[in-house]
Amino acid sequence: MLLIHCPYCAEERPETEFAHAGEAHIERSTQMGELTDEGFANFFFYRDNTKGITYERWRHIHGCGRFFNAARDTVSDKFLVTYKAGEPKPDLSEIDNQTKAGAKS
Amino acid sequence: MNAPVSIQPNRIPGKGRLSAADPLRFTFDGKTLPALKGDTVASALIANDIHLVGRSFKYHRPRGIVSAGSEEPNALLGIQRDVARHTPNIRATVQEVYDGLEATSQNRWPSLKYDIGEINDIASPLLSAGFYYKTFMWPRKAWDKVYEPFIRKAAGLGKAPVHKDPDHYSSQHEHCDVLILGGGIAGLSAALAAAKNGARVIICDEQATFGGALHFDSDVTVDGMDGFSWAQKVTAELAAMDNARVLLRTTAFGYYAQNYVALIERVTEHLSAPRADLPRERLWEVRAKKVIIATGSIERHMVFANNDRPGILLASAARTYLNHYGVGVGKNVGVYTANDSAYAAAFDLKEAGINIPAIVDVRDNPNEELLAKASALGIRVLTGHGVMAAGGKLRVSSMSVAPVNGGANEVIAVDSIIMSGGWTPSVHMFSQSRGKVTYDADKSRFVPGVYAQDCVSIGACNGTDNLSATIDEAIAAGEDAARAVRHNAKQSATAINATGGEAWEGTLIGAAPGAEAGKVVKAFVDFQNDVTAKDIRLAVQEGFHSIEHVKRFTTNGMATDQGKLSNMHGLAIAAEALGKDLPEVGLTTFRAPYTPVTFGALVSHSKGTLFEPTRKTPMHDSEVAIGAVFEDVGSWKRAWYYPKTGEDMHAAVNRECKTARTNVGMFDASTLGKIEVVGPDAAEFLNLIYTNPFLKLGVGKLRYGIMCREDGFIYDDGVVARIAEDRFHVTTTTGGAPRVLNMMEDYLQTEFPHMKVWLTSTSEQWAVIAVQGPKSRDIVSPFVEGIDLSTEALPHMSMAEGTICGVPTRLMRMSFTGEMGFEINVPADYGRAVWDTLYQAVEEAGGCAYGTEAMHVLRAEKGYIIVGQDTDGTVTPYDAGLGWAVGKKKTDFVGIRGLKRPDLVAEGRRQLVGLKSVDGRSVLEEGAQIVDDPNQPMPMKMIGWVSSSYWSGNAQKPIAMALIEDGFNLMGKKLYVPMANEVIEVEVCKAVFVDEEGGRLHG
Amino acid sequence: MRRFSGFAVAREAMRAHKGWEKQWDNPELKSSYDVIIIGAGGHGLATAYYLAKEHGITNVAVLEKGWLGGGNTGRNTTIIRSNYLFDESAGLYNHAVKLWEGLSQDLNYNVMFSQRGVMMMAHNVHDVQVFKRHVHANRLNGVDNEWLTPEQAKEYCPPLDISKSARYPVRGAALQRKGGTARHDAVAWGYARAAAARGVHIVQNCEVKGIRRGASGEVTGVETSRGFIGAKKVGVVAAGNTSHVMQMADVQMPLESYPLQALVSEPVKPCFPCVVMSNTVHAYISQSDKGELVIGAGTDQYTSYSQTGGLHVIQHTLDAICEIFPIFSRMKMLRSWGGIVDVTPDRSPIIAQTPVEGLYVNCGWGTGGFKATPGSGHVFAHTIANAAPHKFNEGYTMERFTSGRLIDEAAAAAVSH
Amino acid sequence: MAKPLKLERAHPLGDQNFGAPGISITSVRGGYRCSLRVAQSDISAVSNALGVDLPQAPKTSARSANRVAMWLGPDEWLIYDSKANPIDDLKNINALCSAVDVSHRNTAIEAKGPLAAEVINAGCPQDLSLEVFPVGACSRTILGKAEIVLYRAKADTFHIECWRSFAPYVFELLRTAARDQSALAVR
Ligand SMILES: Cc1cc2nc3c(=O)[nH]c(=O)nc-3n(C[C@H](O)[C@H](O)[C@H](O)COP(=O)(O)OP(=O)(O)OC[C@H]3O[C@@H](n4cnc5c(N)ncnc54)[C@H](O)[C@@H]3O)c2cc1C
Ligand SMILES: NC(=O)c1ccc[n+]([C@@H]2O[C@H](COP(=O)([O-])OP(=O)(O)OC[C@H]3O[C@@H](n4cnc5c(N)ncnc54)[C@H](O)[C@@H]3O)[C@@H](O)[C@H]2O)c1
Ligand SMILES: Cc1cc2nc3c(=O)[nH]c(=O)nc-3n(C[C@H](O)[C@H](O)[C@H](O)COP(=O)(O)O)c2cc1C
Ligand SMILES: [Zn+2]
Repeated sequence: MLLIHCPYCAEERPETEFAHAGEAHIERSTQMGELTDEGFANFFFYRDNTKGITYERWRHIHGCGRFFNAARDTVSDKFLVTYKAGEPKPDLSEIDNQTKAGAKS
Repeated sequence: MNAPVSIQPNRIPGKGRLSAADPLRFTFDGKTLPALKGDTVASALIANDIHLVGRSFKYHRPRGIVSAGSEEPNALLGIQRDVARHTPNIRATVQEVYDGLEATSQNRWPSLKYDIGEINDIASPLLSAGFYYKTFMWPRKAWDKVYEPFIRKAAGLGKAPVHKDPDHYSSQHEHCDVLILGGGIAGLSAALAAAKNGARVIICDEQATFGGALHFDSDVTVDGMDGFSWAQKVTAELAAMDNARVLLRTTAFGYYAQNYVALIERVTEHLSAPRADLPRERLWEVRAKKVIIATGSIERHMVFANNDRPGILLASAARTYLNHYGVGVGKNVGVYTANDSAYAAAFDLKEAGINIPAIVDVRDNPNEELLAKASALGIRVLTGHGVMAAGGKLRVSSMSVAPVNGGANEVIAVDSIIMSGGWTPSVHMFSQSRGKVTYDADKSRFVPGVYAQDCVSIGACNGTDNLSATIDEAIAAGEDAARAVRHNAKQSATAINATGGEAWEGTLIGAAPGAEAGKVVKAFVDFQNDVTAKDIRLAVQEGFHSIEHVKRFTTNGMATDQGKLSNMHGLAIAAEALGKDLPEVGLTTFRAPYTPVTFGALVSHSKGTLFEPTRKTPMHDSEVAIGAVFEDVGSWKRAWYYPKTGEDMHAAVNRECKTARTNVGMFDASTLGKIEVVGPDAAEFLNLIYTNPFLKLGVGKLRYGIMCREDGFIYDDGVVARIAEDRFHVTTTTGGAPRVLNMMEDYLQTEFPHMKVWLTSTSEQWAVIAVQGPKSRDIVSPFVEGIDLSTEALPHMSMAEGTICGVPTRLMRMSFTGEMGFEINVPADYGRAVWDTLYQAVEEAGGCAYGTEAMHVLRAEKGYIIVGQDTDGTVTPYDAGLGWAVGKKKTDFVGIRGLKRPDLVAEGRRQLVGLKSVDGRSVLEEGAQIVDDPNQPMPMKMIGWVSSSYWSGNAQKPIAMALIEDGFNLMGKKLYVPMANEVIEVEVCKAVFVDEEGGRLHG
Repeated sequence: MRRFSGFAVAREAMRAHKGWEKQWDNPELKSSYDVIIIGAGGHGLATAYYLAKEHGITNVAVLEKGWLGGGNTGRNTTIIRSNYLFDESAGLYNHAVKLWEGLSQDLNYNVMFSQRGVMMMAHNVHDVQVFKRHVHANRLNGVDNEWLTPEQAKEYCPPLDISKSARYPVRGAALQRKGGTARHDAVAWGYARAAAARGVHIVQNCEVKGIRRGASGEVTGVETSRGFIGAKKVGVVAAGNTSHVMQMADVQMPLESYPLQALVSEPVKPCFPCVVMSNTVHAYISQSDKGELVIGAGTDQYTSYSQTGGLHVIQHTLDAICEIFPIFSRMKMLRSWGGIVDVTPDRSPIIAQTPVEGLYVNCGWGTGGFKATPGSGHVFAHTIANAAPHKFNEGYTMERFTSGRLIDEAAAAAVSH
Repeated sequence: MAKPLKLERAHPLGDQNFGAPGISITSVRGGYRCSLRVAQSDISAVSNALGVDLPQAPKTSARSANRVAMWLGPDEWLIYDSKANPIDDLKNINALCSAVDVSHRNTAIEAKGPLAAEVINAGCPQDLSLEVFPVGACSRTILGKAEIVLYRAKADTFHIECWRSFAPYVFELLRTAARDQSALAVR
């Protein structure tokens, strides 16, 4: 069971309070009706499915109820950072190093 | 019950820590035997000079006890408290004896001593690793009938329980600063250091007493007392501290992400008459800020011919039996070793009066001091020698010894052999945490290398051999962990002084002399799965070069001990055969659980009524009282139908349907999802969520709405009521309630965050009573205040607030039956009382309550769809004949684009239509498939399927709805429903079977 | 290749098994092949085998980053069935079942295909409707699947609790008698051995790290941990890693990869005669030839390539198992593990050419592709050899996500595996 | 005409309670609740109307007389009042907010005694030590397979809110855990 930092509750909480909500930063067009078939398929079906650092959405569904975003390494399942919905992708260069430093040998 | 100790032939007076004053009895294969309190079944059996305890998996070879701990591969027994409390495959070395315990040996027939299956041992040349992949293929049919049943019969060890488990289990989430796995000297020292520095500490050990190696290591003194006593003192000290929790008989079995560690505590399995309220086991789900791994090390066996004979055990085990349990493993004990620790064991045994005919050491130059001590004790040591084979069958009787470099054999009579191939650090938990081990070539072992989580390994599991180094490492780990978490706590230094415990040198991994490549002997690597050194070599010979392949081809390490003894040996033999270094070949993956864990404990409370919440409406008990039969809908129980005496379902449903159409019916609709949508932008929001237009819906009006996903397929439907300009009461399907709310929240929070709207689930705030039928208004109106129920004031699809029976209501004029009707929402705590009041009136008027089945029939008579029954995730609003509900002028709504995709606008999609049976009698089966030509060959081209089908009492004929290719254009067409025994002819029609004009709705 | 048989075993038993040869070689890598298959799982190996056997294309390499069969093929609960609803699925999976029936003989390797029957439990009215829809469609598609009453279900599987008081009482079951299980490892090994015998190179510990493309975008070969290898046709059969591999050719996929866990109990004497699945309570169980209960859990909720998952997922599964089989409460979990399953939006696979010339992909089997192994390899080999689909995989394109012509069994039934 | 009925609120659990050494589990009858959503700009206006300052820090609550305002999310509160319906104070308020009466949607159970936290931890994965979950702390979370709102009224007293149809499950889980924990504590 993962431990997830909710940026709204400002606390780490157990995974079972959360619902994963797919890849983040996929914007719904404001001109939805105008999308091409390919454009729609890209929006709705195609995913990066990154092996490595992925940006994803979570909802603290059994907590504060908020949707938020996370950067997580899908190989180690480690969270690098979580941030509020609507905020831009964070700069991971620093965070990344910190987490790496955390792993001692 | 007072069996004299003297009849336990191997119990040595004055040795061990058990008291002769606490005698117990247990049975083994029906024979009653004496034991002492604190014994394990294994120590008690050995005390009674019983080594033969089971038969092996494949060859049915006689097997004895090998170890004194959870690494035991052989001594697996069935343990039975009573008929329903039978548990297979229990390790005798872990199970404590309680008075009256019943143990039985496994995998033998007719008896342990004479086992028919032994034929497999003779046939063993045929049964080499993976032999079954190569044979049993002809004739093909024989596999199902002959070969497989034969293989299966041979499979398995113990017998699965056949009764429902009468015990209960408990589980608990727990948090701490520092979790310490293992309570040997390392774990205890770390725990003390951490706890003294203010940390919330949990320490667990799988054994019944703390101390780890101190159970046997009589050379160690700590703080002036013998090691084991010190361990008990520290345990008591910790237990008395507020910030420390001490868990005995508690195995850490799983190390998951972010320091989430699962522990299993055995609560009652050592008690002879446990209190009924005590759970049998308790699962601890611990989230720790820091984890200290102090799991020690495990001694390895020696891989030589017939090393599996009963009476052959690990040296440290023999020492544990002696020093802790006061039991000698034999009277004449041979020693076979590559490591110093077996000397210590031999010395202890010798000093306890047991004859040691020889220590056979494969090494040429063992430690001088040890040799000197051996000679002082009069023990013969054969260095540079190996045991070429053990003699005896049901019990070892001799060892055949020869120089490693060749030479004559000497046969030495023994009644037991103790052995040590060195020690394997227990890196299981570390590896489970996804840490990477590194290879310590000097000592041929893997030790923790790169950490992946916030944990640290100390003591023997970290490859730290020296006792004082262990203690230093442990104290530092405890203090560091505490200080990292508790910056402000008062600091307190811990000092522990120990003597003894010099590092044991020497190691042998892989086959011992005499079992090398080319030797046709049975030298077991994995006892339980009957894997020999030769099997491993055969795997390599056949091209299985990855250690993971070797494991799977030979099953080495796949038994219930998960290779605690065998993995390193298997690896070394494979590496040798491959001509590679050990680390190049690598270890197989460590996985949870560390030792097998009871399903029931993992399930814990989640069984019976707690398996899942059972949701009931406020009116449930009243419905029970009038005889309702219930169906499961999601997690809800819904009244399905209300049979009167003598009625079957069909009769009850017919009556209910008829009554609702001709008189009045009452229906519990409380399970519908409800969402209150509030805010200045509420209408605009709903306009985006539903396909329908919502901006112009007047206050007090209702509208049926369809909701799609972006892909254009129907997701849910329901009725939306506008309570005020900025407030809507939205209903969803019963099953759809949570996902619809989630989807709305998603759009609101992430796509349309500018909108000023809030969503609140009110599903359970309101109990909902539908009163439907020509008399519905007459029934309801006497109880209503503040609402004019006339059609003029409250027409179909409108609502008003007022009171009913004196409690507030949102009263909606609407219908899912096609009759005039009302859906009465009242605050849920009043639901039952209002229901009861109305029900009395309904009954007096000759009406009745109807259930979900009648509701389904009534709505089908009108062609109203049920999302999830007449639609699945492949049906668009257009397919369902609900194109009118899609706002054509809207520039956006969820699903707008998906609906326009080529396949969704293509000709010939399956469309929802009505079906009549041409014979006027046949009620189609729901799910039945429809074809154009019933005489075509298989596979047939199916053009549709029946989604809903009922006998309609009101229409006096069968009615059905179906999704059929191009259905809207097939009105009047004859199609066919081929059943297993007949073909039913049907005709496509409009999906309205009663009151096509809809006049009845308006009363 | 020396044939396996009872006689061969007996002969070898007489001479300490000295005569067994390698089941497959570790061949010298060539600089190029006609076809490269990425991924030596069951599907990739089967593809190579059928390329050689059915299409005479033997200059084939199967490149595997780890050890062959170590992906989902080596970690699945081995349930085999074909009682799917849609024509496309029924066609494909039933094709596979027919191949399974002769597979041991065809490969000369006993894959222990055990047609012990797969029973899917219906726990509520909706389940009954859905399953009956399957039974009817299957009958007209020539796929065996029959409806059982609760009593008949209990007779077929005695440990089942059919008491009315259960939280979700059993309302019946759909039984496919031809369904069952097979020994997962033997499937990979059998295909590897048979393919190798026909000249296919199986190259383990060889990770594909790039896909090289020519001037007009066509595939020219792959970069690997052992250097560049040329090929005009490359088939990606990398299961959970498909998105990652396809990214190397700049192709984004409609896939997400999730952890899927499974577990085995300690081995016990035979006590469970068939395969039981329950989608309502989420449980899958059978007993292996060795005696363990093999139990499948659900996917974890987040995407991951870690081959592990959370304990709570395992717990939920065991809740369900003990709910339908209360007698198993005292049994013990011996080992648990995870795989990485690649899931398409409609839960059906993609077996098709890609927009990149010469690049083919076979993926998206999600939680249920083991059962398809022979069929999948067979039609994929056909697709690669002819640059055109076999009739059984015509619908399994990527384009369906643009056109909307999905094959959505899950939407139609909420059934996995 | 309406019959003059005097309907009583029916508690979904009736009168259940359970006690064992160290722990009691009691169903809490009646009570009023309001699910409150308020725009940042209007928090003080709504606080004034309610007579309790809406707390703005996660996991905190504010209390006045019979009324507790629990922070559930950044713009969400659960107002619980044992005597009067808070919705009545918000009926005519002119503020950007959503106040929805959920008095009957939720029901409450009280867990009291030195073992209370451990009993709740049988199903709740949060850290309930006083340090991390002090008196006055509140949170929406889960208990086994149900969602609850947990509020620590005193060091040894928790007020647990759940939706009414989950109440039998929640109560039974707490009762079972109470039996176990109590038995384990006096081993
Ligand atoms: C726990 C679990 C239970 C399941 N239960 C069932 C079941 O009961 N019934 C059923 O039908 N199905 C089941 N499945 C699904 C089934 O296992 C898979 O669909 C099937 O095995 C996929 O086979 P494959 O050959 O495509 O993939 P895999 O066996 O995963 O093979 C893919 C191979 O590609 C290799 N690879 C990946 N990337 C590279 C690269 N860059 N270079 C080289 N090689 C690479 C991998 O190492 C791997 O060996 C289950 C899956 C899991 C995880
Ligand atoms: N001198 C040497 O070369 C040498 C070699 C090996 C052992 N030893 C002796 O071993 C001891 C080392 O101390 P230590 O504390 O590191 O190890 P230890 O073996 O004394 O203690 C480890 C403890 O961890 C427990 N344990 C292991 N896995 C567990 C799990 N998953 N869950 C719960 N409990 C688990 C064991 O029951 C054991 O009590 C010393 O007493 C030392 O003398 C010495
Ligand atoms: C059908 C099946 C049966 C298995 N039976 C056993 C078993 O009896 N003992 C065992 O240790 N592992 C068993 N395993 C699990 C494997 O040991 C291993 O965990 C799995 O192949 C995944 O590999 P990994 O754990 O090395 O990642 C079995 C796996 C499968 C798929
Ligand atoms: Zn939160």
